[in-house]
Amino acid sequence: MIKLYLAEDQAMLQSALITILNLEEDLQVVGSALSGTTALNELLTAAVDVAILDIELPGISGLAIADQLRHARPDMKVVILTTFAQPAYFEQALAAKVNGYLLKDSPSDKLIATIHQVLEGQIIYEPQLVIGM
Amino acid sequence: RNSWEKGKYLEQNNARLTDIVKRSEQNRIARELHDTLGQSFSMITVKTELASKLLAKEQTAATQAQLVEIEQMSRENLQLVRNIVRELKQKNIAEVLVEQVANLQQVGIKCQTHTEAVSTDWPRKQQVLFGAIIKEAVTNIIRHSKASKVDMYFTNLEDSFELKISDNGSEIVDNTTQSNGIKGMYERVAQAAGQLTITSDKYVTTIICQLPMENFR
Amino acid sequence: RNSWEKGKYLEQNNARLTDIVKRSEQNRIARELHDTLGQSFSMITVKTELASKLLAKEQTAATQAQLVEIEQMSRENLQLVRNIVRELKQKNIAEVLVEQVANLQQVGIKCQTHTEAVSTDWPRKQQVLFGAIIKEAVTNIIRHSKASKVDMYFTNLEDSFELKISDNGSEIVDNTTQSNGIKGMYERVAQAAGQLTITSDKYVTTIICQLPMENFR
Ligand SMILES: Nc1ncnc2c1ncn2[C@@H]1O[C@H](COP(=O)(O)OP(=O)(O)OP(=O)(O)O)[C@@H](O)[C@H]1O
Ligand SMILES: Nc1ncnc2c1ncn2[C@@H]1O[C@H](COP(=O)(O)OP(=O)(O)OP(=O)(O)O)[C@@H](O)[C@H]1O
Ligand SMILES: [K+]
Ligand SMILES: [Mg+2]
Ligand SMILES: [Mg+2]
Ligand SMILES: [Mg+2]
Repeated sequence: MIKLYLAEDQAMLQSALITILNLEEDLQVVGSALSGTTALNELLTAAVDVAILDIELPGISGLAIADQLRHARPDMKVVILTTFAQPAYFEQALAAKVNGYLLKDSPSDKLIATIHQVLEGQIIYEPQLVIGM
Repeated sequence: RNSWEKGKYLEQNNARLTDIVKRSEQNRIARELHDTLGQSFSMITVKTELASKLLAKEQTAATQAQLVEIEQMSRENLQLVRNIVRELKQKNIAEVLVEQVANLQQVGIKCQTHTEAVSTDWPRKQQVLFGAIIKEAVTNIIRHSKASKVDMYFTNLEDSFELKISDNGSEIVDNTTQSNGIKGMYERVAQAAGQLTITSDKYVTTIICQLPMENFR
Repeated sequence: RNSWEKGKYLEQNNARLTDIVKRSEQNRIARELHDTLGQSFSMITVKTELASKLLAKEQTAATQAQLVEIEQMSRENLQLVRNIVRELKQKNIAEVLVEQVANLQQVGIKCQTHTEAVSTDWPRKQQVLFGAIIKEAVTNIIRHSKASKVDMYFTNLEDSFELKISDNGSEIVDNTTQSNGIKGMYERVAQAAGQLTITSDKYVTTIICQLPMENFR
């Protein structure tokens, strides 16, 4: 069973994503947070394979969390979800060496595939987000 | 760098800043679209996918629950689009003047504006309110004043903007009528922490409106 | 009406029109939001309702079909919001100059603009392209030119707008390199039906770009 953690501050989106992911037989969301601060606190010690993080979160941004996890939890994979392509975000995502970088409205099968791929060591960046603008 | 160059440099920089301030409105719209509509379309997309998956697993009640939420969200967003559109469509002073000066001309009333250009740099919020006041004042002048000429003055005061509208009509403003036009003006100006004064005799009627400057966000 | 009055009247009207033209962009966005996003939210609302009803009647396949369409519509609309936001965020000449003049200053290159103010009335599309050219030209000047001074000239021609950028660097533009900066400039200017000319010797390098005026829609 792959253990997932989800940080997303829109409660409705969070619960929809959790349900979608839990419908998969090999995936289980073992924790979630509505704020960046809580997410970072829990992720520092949680038994989680892949952390799925929104960028704009209250407290601390998903990208800043990713940057800290890279040192504190090198074993954990990080997938960033975002609504909009922003060059500054893209650069930060690169700098934080996140494993995946996807649009929130990517088909959920894409998110599910990405979870598996990052666990195999692949780096998955949504092409639309790479262009920059 | 000599002083001429420095002066020139500052001047160029100021002009640029003014131009950028004018665009801050556009950035505000971008941010709002981004924060509201962008978010909700992501949400609707994900929730619809979820509904599909739940349906495929024959979880009918859960599917129904998602559909109800999607519908409600979509309805709220339509309202949001309407609000944004309405805001975008509010007229600034120049736009109101084009309309209202034409209306005055049609009934043979001359209109002269004085230092109208200073008003183009006034913030959007103030321009929208001044525009509404011009519209109501001109409507009143056409309907009630018997004037042949209107003058409008635009002035930057210490920490407020001033609009003065004078007509040379022989009719006198009747403050006792319970009509909505002037009452509405007073209310909106008060809401914006501004001041409205109307003076009227059988030679001239003058409306003076001052609205406080505000810092841009 | 005497001629002074007429002259004054025309002048006021022109100033107003300029101001309105600046806002035409905003109206275009309002129209687009209303016509496209407004429509599709209505549609999503109706289709979601329909899906609910179909589901209540246990027409699973038909429900599924509605859901697929709603999802697709929502995704397309998000793309639209993205495009509008991107467009709103494109920088005009004044904004690019603030950045690029600062970049030049940091490496000790003086920059002087000439009649920059005329460019503030240029239409948005042209400003965005001129802005991109200024950005690439300044980047090149900093990286390659060995210049100590840059001059930029903004001119209204008969039926086009002109930007001229001169640097006093001793390096010469190498047209044989297959780099993307200058190639990209030529391509984008050609797409806009404009003209780009680069002349370079060991005293001065000059880029002249002319873009046609266009009627506003
Ligand atoms: N410029 C003016 N010159 C002379 N009288 C005026 C002028 N403006 C307003 N009035 C008088 O003041 C009254 C109140 O104006 P107000 O705008 O409040 O109401 P209204 O124009 O009659 O109706 P509405 O509610 O449609 O605006 C008018 O009925 C008219 O008698
Ligand atoms: N202002 C300048 N003065 C002198 N040489 C220049 C100037 N601008 C460009 N060049 C020369 O022209 C070449 C082509 O410029 P171009 O912008 O196309 O490519 P680049 O700057 O090398 O790379 P990039 O694709 O990142 O822009 C440069 O490599 C440089 O040799
Ligand atoms: K040169
Ligand atoms: Mg968020
Ligand atoms: Mg009235
Ligand atoms: Mg270059």
